[in-house]
Amino acid sequence: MSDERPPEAVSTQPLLRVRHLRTHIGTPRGTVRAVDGVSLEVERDQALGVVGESGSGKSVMARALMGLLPPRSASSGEVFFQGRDLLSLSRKEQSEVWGKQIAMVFQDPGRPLNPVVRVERQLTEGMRRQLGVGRSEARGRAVGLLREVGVPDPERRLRNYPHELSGGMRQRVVIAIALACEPDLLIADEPTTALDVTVQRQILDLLRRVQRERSMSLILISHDLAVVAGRTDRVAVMYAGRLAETGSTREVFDAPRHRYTRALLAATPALDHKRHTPLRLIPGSLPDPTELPEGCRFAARCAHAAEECLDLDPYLAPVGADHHVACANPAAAPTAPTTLASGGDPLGR
Amino acid sequence: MVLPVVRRVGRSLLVVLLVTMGVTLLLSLAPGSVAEVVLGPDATPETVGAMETQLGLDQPLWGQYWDWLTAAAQGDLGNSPVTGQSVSTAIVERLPVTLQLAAMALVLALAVAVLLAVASAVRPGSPVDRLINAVSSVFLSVPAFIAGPVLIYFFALQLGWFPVTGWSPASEGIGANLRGAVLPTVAIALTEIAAFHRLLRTDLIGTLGEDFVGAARAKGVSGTYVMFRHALRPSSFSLITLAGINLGRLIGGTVIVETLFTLPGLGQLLASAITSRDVVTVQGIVVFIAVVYVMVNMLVDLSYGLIDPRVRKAAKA
Amino acid sequence: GTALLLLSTACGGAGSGTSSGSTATAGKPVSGGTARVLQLSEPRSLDPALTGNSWVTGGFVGNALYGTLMTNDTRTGKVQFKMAESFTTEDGGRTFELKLRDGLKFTDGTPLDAAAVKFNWDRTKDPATGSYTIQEASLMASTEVVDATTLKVTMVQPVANYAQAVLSTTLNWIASPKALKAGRQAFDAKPVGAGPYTLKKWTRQASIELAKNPDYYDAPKPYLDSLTIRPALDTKQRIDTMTSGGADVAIETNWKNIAQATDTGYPTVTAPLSGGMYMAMNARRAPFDDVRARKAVAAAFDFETMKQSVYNGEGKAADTLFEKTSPFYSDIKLTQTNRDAAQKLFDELAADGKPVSFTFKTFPSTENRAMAESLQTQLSRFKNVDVKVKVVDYADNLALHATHDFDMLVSSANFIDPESRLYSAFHGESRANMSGVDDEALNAALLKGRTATSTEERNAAYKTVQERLAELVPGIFIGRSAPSAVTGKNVHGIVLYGEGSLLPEQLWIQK
Amino acid sequence: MTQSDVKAVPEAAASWGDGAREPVVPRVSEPRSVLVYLSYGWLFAVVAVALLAGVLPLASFAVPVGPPRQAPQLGSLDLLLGTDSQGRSILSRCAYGAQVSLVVGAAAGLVGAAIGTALGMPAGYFGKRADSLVRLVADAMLAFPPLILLLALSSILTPSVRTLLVGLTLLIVPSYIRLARANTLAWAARDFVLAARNMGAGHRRVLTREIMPNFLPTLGAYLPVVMAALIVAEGSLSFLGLGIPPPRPSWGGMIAEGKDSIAESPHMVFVPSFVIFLTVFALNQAGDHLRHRFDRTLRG
Amino acid sequence: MAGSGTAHLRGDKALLSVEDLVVDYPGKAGTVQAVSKVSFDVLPGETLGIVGESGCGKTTTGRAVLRLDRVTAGRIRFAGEWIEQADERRMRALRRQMQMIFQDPVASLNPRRPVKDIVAEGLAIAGSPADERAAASATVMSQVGLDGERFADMLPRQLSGGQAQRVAIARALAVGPRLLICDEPVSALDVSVQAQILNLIEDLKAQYDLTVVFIAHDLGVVRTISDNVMVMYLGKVCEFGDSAEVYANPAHPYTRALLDSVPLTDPDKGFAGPALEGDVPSPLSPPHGCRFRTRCPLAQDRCATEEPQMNEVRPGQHAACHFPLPPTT
Ligand SMILES: Nc1ncnc2c1ncn2[C@@H]1O[C@H](COP(=O)(O)OP(=O)(O)OP(=O)(O)O)[C@@H](O)[C@H]1O
Ligand SMILES: Nc1ncnc2c1ncn2[C@@H]1O[C@H](COP(=O)(O)OP(=O)(O)OP(=O)(O)O)[C@@H](O)[C@H]1O
Ligand SMILES: [Mg+2]
Ligand SMILES: [Mg+2]
Repeated sequence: MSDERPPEAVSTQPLLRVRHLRTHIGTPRGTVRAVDGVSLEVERDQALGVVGESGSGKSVMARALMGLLPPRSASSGEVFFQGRDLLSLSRKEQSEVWGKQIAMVFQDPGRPLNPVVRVERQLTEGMRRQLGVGRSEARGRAVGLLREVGVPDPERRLRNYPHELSGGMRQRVVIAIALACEPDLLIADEPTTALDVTVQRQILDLLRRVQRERSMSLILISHDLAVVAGRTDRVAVMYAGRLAETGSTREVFDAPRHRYTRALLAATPALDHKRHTPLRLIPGSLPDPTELPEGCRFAARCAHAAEECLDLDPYLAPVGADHHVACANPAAAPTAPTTLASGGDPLGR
Repeated sequence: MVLPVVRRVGRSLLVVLLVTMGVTLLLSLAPGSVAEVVLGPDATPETVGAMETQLGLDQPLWGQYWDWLTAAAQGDLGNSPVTGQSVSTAIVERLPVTLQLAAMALVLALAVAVLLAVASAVRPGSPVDRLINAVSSVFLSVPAFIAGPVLIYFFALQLGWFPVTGWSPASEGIGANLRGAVLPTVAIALTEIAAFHRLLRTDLIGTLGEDFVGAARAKGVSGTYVMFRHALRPSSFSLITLAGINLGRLIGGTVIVETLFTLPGLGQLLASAITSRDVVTVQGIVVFIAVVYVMVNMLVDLSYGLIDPRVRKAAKA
Repeated sequence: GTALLLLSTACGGAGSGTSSGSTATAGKPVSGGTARVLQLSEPRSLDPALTGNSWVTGGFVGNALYGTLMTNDTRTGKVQFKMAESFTTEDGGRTFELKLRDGLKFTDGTPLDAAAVKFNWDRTKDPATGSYTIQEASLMASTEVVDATTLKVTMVQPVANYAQAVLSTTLNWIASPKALKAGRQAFDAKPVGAGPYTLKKWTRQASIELAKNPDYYDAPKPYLDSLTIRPALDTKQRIDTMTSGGADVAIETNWKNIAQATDTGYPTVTAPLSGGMYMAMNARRAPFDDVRARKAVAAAFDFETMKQSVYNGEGKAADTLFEKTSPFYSDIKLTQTNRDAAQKLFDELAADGKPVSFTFKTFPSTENRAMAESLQTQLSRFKNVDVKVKVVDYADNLALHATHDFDMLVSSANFIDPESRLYSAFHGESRANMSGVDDEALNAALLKGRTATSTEERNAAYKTVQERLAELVPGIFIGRSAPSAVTGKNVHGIVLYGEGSLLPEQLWIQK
Repeated sequence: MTQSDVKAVPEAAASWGDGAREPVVPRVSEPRSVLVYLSYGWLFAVVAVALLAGVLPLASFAVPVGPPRQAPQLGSLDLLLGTDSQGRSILSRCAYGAQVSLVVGAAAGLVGAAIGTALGMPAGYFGKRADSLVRLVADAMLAFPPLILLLALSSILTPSVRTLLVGLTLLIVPSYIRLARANTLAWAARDFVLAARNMGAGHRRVLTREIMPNFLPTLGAYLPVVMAALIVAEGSLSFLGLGIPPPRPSWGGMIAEGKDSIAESPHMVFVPSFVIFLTVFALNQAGDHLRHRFDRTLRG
Repeated sequence: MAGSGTAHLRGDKALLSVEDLVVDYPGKAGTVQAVSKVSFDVLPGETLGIVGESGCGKTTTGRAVLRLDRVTAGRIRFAGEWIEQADERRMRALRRQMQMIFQDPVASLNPRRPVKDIVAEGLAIAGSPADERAAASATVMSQVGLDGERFADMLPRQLSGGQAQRVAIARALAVGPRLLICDEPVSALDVSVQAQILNLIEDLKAQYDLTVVFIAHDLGVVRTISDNVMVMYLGKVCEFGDSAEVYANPAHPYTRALLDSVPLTDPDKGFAGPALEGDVPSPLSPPHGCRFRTRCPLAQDRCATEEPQMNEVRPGQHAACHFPLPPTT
């Protein structure tokens, strides 16, 4: 399809271009269509947020990008990273990409760290294997990395085992490991879900900072819209294996057009929510990923679903300069852009 | 810091005490007495009685046990009335054989089991895995007393690589010693391989599903590296526990192989002591085995700390 | 030894015997070399009083350490003198005079004289010593040193052929009194005798290493420089070790192994023992207190079948008490298979309210179990008879000697000369009489055989014994024992005496 | 980087890529299913044969049907698998041997599991003293050389199926204590146990109704492996001469009987060995299969 | 912060009143004082929110109140009865009046029992007859919005997180409790389901006349549901007061820091205030004096030497701080 592309687009070729990515997982109950036709792009230096309910396929997508898939699963489509199709790489070529070009921070802190291996080795083994740096140099770099992610007393920490670190420290180490081989793209899959608010705050600040300082691209995945809101340039809202809405963060939060995005925002309890007043709900739950409905996948839960929504599967269509929505009947753009983005200042400042 | 160690040692002593008491009780219930064995079939009841008095067998059971215990506590395990040998000497004489056998079998079993388990766990359910599982089932269903003769038939009689029976101590040349030890070692190791493989395979598959394994792979390091440097160690808890228990059990539990290959080990000594009602010898060996067992288990507990810096609670076992 | 339990042959018990058989020697013996010898078991001690002098208990070690006073020819039973010059009686076995060679010395330098013999024999007789030879030793009332080389022995009752008892038991071995007095542990570490070999090292249950005694009286014997003796408990592994070249000599007793060795071309020497193993039936209690029950089981039993199942078709029947080679041989069949008669008897007993139902107590060894099972299987074809098999271990079995709490048991009576084993096995007053038959005629005949001096008288007496045994059926003879030595093709000088005891000093290896 | 030159969606946004290749997911079959069914089939057959041995047209296990050590041959059912050293039918002995081997395996396994659970569960649940005590007992049992136990037991009691059961049960009790204790510890820490306590449930109810049902399947899945080990162990005892008294056959005993004839009459060893192997293999397959199903329950 | 004191207690009218509660966990490395002299009370019909970072002792407090966990020291009064010493028998009866909902909905349901058994469990333990149980459980099932017929025979693993939490709530309601302690009932659920459960608890509270203690680490969640909030740090109470007041004018620097760390759904702002530095200190050796001083931007020397007590900073708002923040408005 590259021939269809206007010639000037070639010069601005994105760092990552995903086209029609599908990742299906075989289970005894049937094939789970966890990712089912996702197309997106990430430019250099850009932070993309991916949000969606639990089970919407965010993690599977992130892993599919790296080729780290569960057994009995398969992907199709294209994942072009710096001009190479990652899906068609051999195992060996894949592992050259891992760490060096794309690095990943997994959901849940601590679990990605091997409990029985010292921080030093976990930090340096990638460098030594991928970049071929020597032992002492790797150590030096490790100290630098820990310092960069804000770990105090890095020399001592290198000798620690993961359990000797607090949750926040562990997540910093995990990020340092991801940064070790100076990747061009960092995928952070719910990096703060299990952390306390205060620590979450620290980690989110850190991610944004290193992304900017290193001129790196970032995919930040979260089910919490607020986490993504202030830290990304663009947002993709996922629903049942597909993108429901995508666009610049500002537009999506200020003027969400997809009913699902709106509902999600409304259901988020805010600090200034009035006491004892019911929250707005999204009725029902995600469709069974083995038996996805015809038509719009959100139709069954959508208050504005029309007859046609049940048959017609809407494609992502542009609704603004940088704003696409997959909805046959998108919400009108609000006149006052801040009404729905309810993250006001709790203290009224 | 001192207290847990003291408690641990105390517990171990209690275990040893319980075991020796159990043995005394058990053997006292068995018919026949060592005096009859010593004096032979033609002995008269009078001479048997006289000898029993001399050996203190006419005392009440707890009295005998107490005498034995107080002497044992001072390091005197007594002399066997049957062989006249001091029990400690007898144990020390047999120990190298049994220890070498048990250790070699364990090392062999662990080495093979680790390789098999790794090969299995890489792709659970694959043909390789299924083949290995079948082989492991064969090993499980082949008792030592059948593995022994089969091994002898092929490797000693047909191929002539190893001697059929006999043991030459390591002091008389490592080569001959190892040659003699190979077949018995293999005969013992087969079952252990199967047990270890099953255990480690399950644990490895579990560990390979952990996030940190995926994370390690995502760093771009090779699969082999991940398997051996990341997955193996945290998967080896149950394996080490079982290996510890089995090492304890192999000391004194290899009687079948010792008989088949005519090896002068503890197992044979124990078996013959039991059948000749040589309680003194049995007690001595049992104490020894129990002490080895609790010590190995303490080492196993210590090794948890080595494997996992979090030093899991021993309670988890 | 204690290891006996895992081993095939049944009852301990002392034997008596007659003379030796030897291989056709190939050329002149050469000196030097080491022989690796496999035994069936290991002695529990090296103290001569505490071991046994038969193939089962490892007579070989005793012969090596202590030499022999005398030996016999396994065919004719004729006594040959070694360290003893003579052992004579003038009064029909009431007293004996033992004359020793001059200048015999133990390896610790003390003399092997009449006093030393007296010390050893008195010691064996002392119940406190716990010797398995006590029965034979107790036939002596007293011993008296006449001079340095002469010992006078007074018997409790006349035993004309006491020499046979002496040579086939541990009385044949004299150890240094000085060394014996040092205590058992010290003695086991450094046994002192005047035999052809001295102990170099004993690793229990592994090996006994012996070195040539340079001062042995009968130079240039022994021919071999050293011997390594190993016990090989497992029947199968014993022959496999031998045939795979893992040993030079194997003491063997299993008919199947002997056949296998012979088939593969290994020279084998077997002492033609009379008697054999028998299944003793306890006549003290039901069902075998009724002679009909004993006869019925005997008639139902077929040796050929048992031979097939236990020894793979090898073996030698013991249908007569004595071997054909024995001077006491006569063609009196002890038992004969007669299935119809057996069934009739079983039915008859059942009708009398005395059904033949009994328990066969057997050792845990494969061979013994197979024997018991074979009988059980054979009897399974008959009606009104029921056999249970119970495996008892060694100590348990010994206890039965005192308690007699059994119906059937495997025992043995092996001998070359019937003195003294036959008497102890079947005399009503003998403790070793397992079946407990106490028949006046039998007792009288046994006594007669013991005390009689002329061959004719003994012959007549033992003829009566055979008739009575055939009539009384105290046990069913399973087959002859086969004390044998299997040797490598280059091993020569195999001489057995007594109850299958192998002489070490004659062995030599062709280089 | 300005917001405007970043494209949200590639130009292909107007489709989900339906025309493109669908990923081909490897078929999820139960890979072992055939083997598992065969295994269950074999186990069923063995149990059936054991139960019906008396009814089947087989010769008695105690009576010779031909000359000893006949090789397997077609023609006569009794000689199908050959004869043993006493000329008895190996087929018949295998069939009757199944009774002993299965009873020993199943009964010792079950009783051991029951005792082990009864001791291990309170130990894990109540902790402290009870735990110390039970662990002490388990440790002592494990430190007790099994050989002594079995040899001594068979000296004290008449060797019989019952004696065997007592001995083998004692041998496996400590493993079950450990297993039950570890499982109880794990399950007792779950919130639903607290929830039950909070409903007013007493300890007994919590133990029997909440905790036990959850680890019984684990124990159950372990059972086939234990049974397999027990069947083999019974054979080792026969080798030491401590098996059940003849003429009753057991598979292990049959192997022990034949082991000296391995070179001349290999069928005497290999037939029962093969039967044990198939059974052990089938038990293991069944165990794995059961555990697998159980695990899935947990995973949800 | 990290203060003790009972100044904020409201006396006898409270349904539940906890005074100076202490829970120790002795361990190999030393003793963790998970809850250290915590006092609070809940008036009938009120909802008290408890918030704080992980490990601050929220769960331990909840469990201690129900005597499901050890109580090292302190007094607990429920409906006028001092229950910290009540025997097991009495507790069994009392517990039915005080029910708990757990954090992980699926883990709090026995995976081997069908939904209908789980819901009726409390009644079965109390020994009520089968038909009564069936009727009661059908009622509560419909109350929590589950179709009783459809779910009756399902196993917990067949339920989604939200459904499982509803079952857990139904189980608690079935025994007719007066007090409901919810230990982070929605932390494991995602936004849409979380909203459903929160609304449900609000509904049921009105219907069943419940008093609720609602534990959470998410300030937003607590805000919507609670009348009063209590903020905890390292086993101590920091602040207690009317939720509207506390959110609008936090008096304790820690409360303030928590509020500032909540991410906003506003792409421009990110956070409301500056970040709190550092990590929670080890509970094995908590800082002396005020436990929050190591991270407090306003800490002074006095904070290290003197432990602050709860005192009223504004009407209806108590804080344990030597230097409470002034109201912002
Ligand atoms: N290994 C697997 N086997 C089978 N199904 C899977 C597997 N991993 C994920 N799925 C299914 O794929 C779908 C997407 O899962 P995914 O983990 O990507 O969701 P998510 O958006 O990351 O949710 P969460 O917020 O809970 O992390 C879900 O329906 C899930 O059940
Ligand atoms: N059973 C226990 N044994 C030892 N320490 C415990 C135990 N339970 C809790 N703790 C410790 O007590 C402290 C308080 O734990 P608690 O679970 O009450 O915290 P929490 O506020 O509920 O945290 P979270 O938000 O993570 O649930 C922690 O330091 C914890 O490590
Ligand atoms: Mg995810
Ligand atoms: Mg908690």
